[in-house]
Amino acid sequence: MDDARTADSHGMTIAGKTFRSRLMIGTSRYPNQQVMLDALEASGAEIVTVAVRRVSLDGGGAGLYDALGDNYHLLPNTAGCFTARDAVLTAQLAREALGTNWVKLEVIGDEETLFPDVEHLLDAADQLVNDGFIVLPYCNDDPITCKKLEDIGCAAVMPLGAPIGSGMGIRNPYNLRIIRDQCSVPIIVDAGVGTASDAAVAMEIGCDGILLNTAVAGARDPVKMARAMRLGIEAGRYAFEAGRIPKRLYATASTPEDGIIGG
Amino acid sequence: MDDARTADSHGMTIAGKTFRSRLMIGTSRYPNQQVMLDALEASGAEIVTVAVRRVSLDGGGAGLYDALGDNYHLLPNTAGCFTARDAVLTAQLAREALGTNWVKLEVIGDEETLFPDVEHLLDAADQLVNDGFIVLPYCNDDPITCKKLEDIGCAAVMPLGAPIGSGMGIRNPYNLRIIRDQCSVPIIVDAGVGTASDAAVAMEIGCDGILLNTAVAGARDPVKMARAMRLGIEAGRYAFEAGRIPKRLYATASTPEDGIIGG
Amino acid sequence: MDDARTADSHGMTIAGKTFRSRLMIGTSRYPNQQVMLDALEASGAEIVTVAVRRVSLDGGGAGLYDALGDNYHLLPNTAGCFTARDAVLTAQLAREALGTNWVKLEVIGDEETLFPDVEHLLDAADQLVNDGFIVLPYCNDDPITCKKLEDIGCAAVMPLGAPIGSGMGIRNPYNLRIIRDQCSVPIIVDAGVGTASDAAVAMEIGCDGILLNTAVAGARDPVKMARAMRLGIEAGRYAFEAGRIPKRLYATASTPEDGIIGG
Amino acid sequence: MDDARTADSHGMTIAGKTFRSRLMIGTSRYPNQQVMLDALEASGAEIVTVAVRRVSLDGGGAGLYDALGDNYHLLPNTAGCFTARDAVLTAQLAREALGTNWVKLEVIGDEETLFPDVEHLLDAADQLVNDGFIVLPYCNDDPITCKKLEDIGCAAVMPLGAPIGSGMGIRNPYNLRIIRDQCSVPIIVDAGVGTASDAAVAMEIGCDGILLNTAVAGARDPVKMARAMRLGIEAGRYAFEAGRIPKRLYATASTPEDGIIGG
Amino acid sequence: MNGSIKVNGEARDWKDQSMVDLLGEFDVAAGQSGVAVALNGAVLPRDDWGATRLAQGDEVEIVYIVRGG
Amino acid sequence: MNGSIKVNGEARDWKDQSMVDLLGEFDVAAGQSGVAVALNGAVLPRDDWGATRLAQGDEVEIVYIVRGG
Amino acid sequence: MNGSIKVNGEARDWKDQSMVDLLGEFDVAAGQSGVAVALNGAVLPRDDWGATRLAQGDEVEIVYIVRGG
Amino acid sequence: MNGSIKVNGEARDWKDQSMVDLLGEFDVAAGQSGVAVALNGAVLPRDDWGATRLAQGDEVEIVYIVRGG
Repeated sequence: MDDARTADSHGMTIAGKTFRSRLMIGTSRYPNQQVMLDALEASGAEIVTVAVRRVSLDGGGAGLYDALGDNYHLLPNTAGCFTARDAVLTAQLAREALGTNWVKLEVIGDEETLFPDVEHLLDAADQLVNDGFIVLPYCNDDPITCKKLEDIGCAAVMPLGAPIGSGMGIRNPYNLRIIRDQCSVPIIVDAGVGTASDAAVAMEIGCDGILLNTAVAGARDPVKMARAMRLGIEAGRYAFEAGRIPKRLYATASTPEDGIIGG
Repeated sequence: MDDARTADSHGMTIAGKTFRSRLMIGTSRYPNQQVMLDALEASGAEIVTVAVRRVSLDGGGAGLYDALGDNYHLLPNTAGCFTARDAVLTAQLAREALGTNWVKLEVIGDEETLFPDVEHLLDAADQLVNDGFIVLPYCNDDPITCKKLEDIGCAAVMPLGAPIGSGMGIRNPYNLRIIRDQCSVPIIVDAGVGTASDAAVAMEIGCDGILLNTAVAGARDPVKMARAMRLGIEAGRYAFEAGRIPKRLYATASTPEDGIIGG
Repeated sequence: MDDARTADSHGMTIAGKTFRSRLMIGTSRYPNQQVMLDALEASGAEIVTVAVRRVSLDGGGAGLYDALGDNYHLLPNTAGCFTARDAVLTAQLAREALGTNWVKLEVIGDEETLFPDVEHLLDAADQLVNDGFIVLPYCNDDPITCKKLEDIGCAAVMPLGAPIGSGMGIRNPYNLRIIRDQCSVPIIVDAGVGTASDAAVAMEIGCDGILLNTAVAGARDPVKMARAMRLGIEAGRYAFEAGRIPKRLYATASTPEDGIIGG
Repeated sequence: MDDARTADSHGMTIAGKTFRSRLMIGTSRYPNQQVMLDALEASGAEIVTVAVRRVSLDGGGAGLYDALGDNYHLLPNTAGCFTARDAVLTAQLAREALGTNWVKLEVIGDEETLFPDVEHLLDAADQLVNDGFIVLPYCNDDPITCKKLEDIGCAAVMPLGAPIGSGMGIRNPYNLRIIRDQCSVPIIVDAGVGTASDAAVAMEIGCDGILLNTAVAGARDPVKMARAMRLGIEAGRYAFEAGRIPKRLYATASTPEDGIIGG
Repeated sequence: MNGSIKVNGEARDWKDQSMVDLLGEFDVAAGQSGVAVALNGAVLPRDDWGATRLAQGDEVEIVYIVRGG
Repeated sequence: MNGSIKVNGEARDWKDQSMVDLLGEFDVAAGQSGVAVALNGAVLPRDDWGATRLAQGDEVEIVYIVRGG
Repeated sequence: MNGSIKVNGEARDWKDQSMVDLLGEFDVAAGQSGVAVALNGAVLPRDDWGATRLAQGDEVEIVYIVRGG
Repeated sequence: MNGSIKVNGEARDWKDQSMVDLLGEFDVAAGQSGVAVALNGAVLPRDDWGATRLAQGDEVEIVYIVRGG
């Protein structure tokens, strides 16, 4: 795919850093660690997300950092935080633990939908930007909220396509198109992607990247699905850059019609 | 992509012949011949479609055969035929001209929609199968018609996703799924694909391949769109083989929830 | 609703006969006969469909005719016929039994999908039209087939919205719109309607009527659903006649913006 | 329709007040005042929305109140306000002008999309509830925001189906269903409805009412579209109460299959 | 005289009966509406029921109206 | 006495008028329904219109009901 | 000898020519690939082009491969 | 000296230990990467772990990197 990749004139640039892959992938819920490592490699992703959790009294846990730290940009999230206060402290601990000032900011409003709490999200984003973080906020597909996050100084916006882990795809492509029109920072569709065509659709709208986890980790064959996602994102991006034909209700012949036998 | 391709356990096998690429692409309506040649190469297709037309008194026309004959399997179509009689003669002339007994059978019922005439199509398919042809019929997405074409002995069925050149994508995925359930010959979605995600959707339903032309030839950058289609088909096929996660209305956390700070 | 009905400038005219209601409703699969009678009345339908079956040795069966004959136009169908021959004889027996030359022509191609067999359907329609029948053919949403049925002399075409009893609604509104453009006989959407909005959608496309059964008979409250369907059809028809606003991606203020406080 | 209406066991109850009609309709952008009055009557609505604006130096403006005050519940909106401060003062002025403590609260975040500013909306709603208002907030389809508005004490939530005046219908029915599950106050779909089937769809999801304006005022025949909307809402509500059949990919025969001729 | 006829696809003794006799066995009255009869693949108008005697090997279809969609 | 007041965002001469006087200039009758007034950012109940004299620098909003969605 | 033949739907003088002669007029070489010929509604294999003489009233179709979808 | 501290939300005996001592009980080595510590709601940089002695009532959070989405 190298020829293809280089042919992608843009790449994905966030906070001045350029990545060849437009996919960010999570590390959770794989059948086992080897499948995870194989899937991450097949996905072509350079950025993988991790979480921070309290050390349990029975110790353990250094393993993940050692397994991934050398090969990937580890992007810590603040999953599970319901308040700006918890999210900010979690981000600061993650920065200390990983030595990175990048954070995937999640402030959840409800355990059933895992939709973000917009008020707390904006508050936390503001605090973290002022504290020197590169903030990548998981948000809903509300254009107003996305614009505010951009104005606060977030390095990208990460609207959901559908609830986390739902696999429902891009439920409202219209809002994503409006966000694309109104925001100049990169748009990463976070959550909702269930299969390769969902990822392609997001890219064809003009989004810059995709963050996913369950769709790959929960597939019957995670490694094959990881490859499918990588290809789907590349396909959608090329289609976006290539400029598709307009949609028509009626047909237009592809084969010229002069000189037909019996014609 | 070689590793990827070999990882595709199936490939596409029609009439006992296996092709690495699941894409068949047309040769019409490109800005110029060089763009066509570059797009065909970028598409990865091994089968390209051509038409047969009356020689015009001002001669010319041998060019296409020379340009493509050595590198691609040329699949002649019967585009523009409105009767079984014209389609059969056109197929026989194509066989003589190209020395191939494969034919993309088109019998059109209406110039505005270019939808097939099912009665004439079944008649022509029957005559050509009995005359020793490998018949690939362009048909509508009617499961009954597809099953009849299979029973007649067609080597594949090629239901339309939407009118030729409309770029409307897969208008009725439900019918394609029913056809997938009921037919055992390969299913090639012919017509309607407008962008890469359309191709991916068709493959995720379980179709075996895609035939397209206008979506690539008419794109602002045909070569880039050709690459997008190649990747979209591979992405959709891998996703189909990988076994996607089920769709849910509500969320399921990807990050485990124990040990959350303040939790 | 009388004011409303008379306000409907068109009504539904088939074979020169005008009906106030655009709904045709089936008589099968209701919890019991009283619920059926109440649902038929609530639906406002003037045409109800019935079938003809062999008299069983244990007699019975005169009941239905007595219960409905006086209040409704009984439209016999040829449900369950798989050949033109069976369908024609069934139609002729129905004509003798009911003294009507109207028939809902069904020639089924497959028991799983209950999709029509287009070849046999066209053959049977031709025979019955020549035998003096008013033929209302249940067909698929293929514009070519619908046009042929019109040319044969059918009094209407009745394309399916989705498989019989599936409740999937109008799966391919694009084809219905094309059929609307190309046919001048009334278009009755037969099969697929699952709820009131499905019926409204069909009418908004410009279809002339709806034929349904399972959606009402199988609802938790068939009488209430019958009323819902009646209203949904009227709503969709008025909306079609009223001329809807165009769709826009962006907003247009409904409230004028001059004189806003603080503005 | 009286029998029908009384058959609707619920009606729409907001803040302890019950309305027979589930439709709220705006008064803006009609061709002229008589068409507006005829459309309002045809719609069956009991609640109509109005705005408050600065008196222009050339006087005038008492007309509307006189024309509508006796026959409808006038619901003032805060359209055009971009801050909580302006919205609160506008609501207080409307209360003084109309002698009602009901308000349709709008706090806009962007002139192009007219999407709400969630932060300011929540702030204004809180102030107005504490000031004794019955607050009906126009909000986005974010379940978290809707729940917060309910917890603040709003008498209903009014999520948008699509941008105001876009006529795009219900873009994300999934979110509305989640809001339906999570909120116990009435849900009024405000904005986006373009035609009768859109209104029916919203009601079938289980929403309690619809607020619209442009779809009627901008139709080619506003009076007929007003009737269509009234019927569409009733149709959708009855369908919701009737309990629709489940959706199936395959068919189920409506006509019993025993006793078929030749069977 | 021992032959047979076929009624609605099932064999039955031939008793040199008239169509009206046969219909009576199915509780179908002469000229009853909502019912129709086919004799050897062709519709037999109700006015001809009385005058019609059945012959050995005749195939009869007796149908009536039932619920349908 | 040459000062000014602000009415609906626009400067106007201050003539020591009462609110009722000012409203009259806008064809608004005393206590007219469908109209409301704010004085310096707070609603002024219609019952107080008569008793209210305007002071230099006062900011007045006079609004009425119009069509809206 | 004044008759005519029909080539690709258009009348042409008959000159008692061979098929190869006729094809020459269309710049088609003997046995050229990518081209096919039908004589009176049936395909004429390229090997028979040389041996075939045209008769008055013959209908000939000469086709070649073009771009198609 | 019988007081207590709180570690990851759970009470624990206070033994006048250093942070490094405490971390040792969780198999966390001094300066180990992938781990972070908060003391009374503020991050404690790894360089300060050694010099930090715990006081009665201190609240400590010890976190590490785990799989996440």
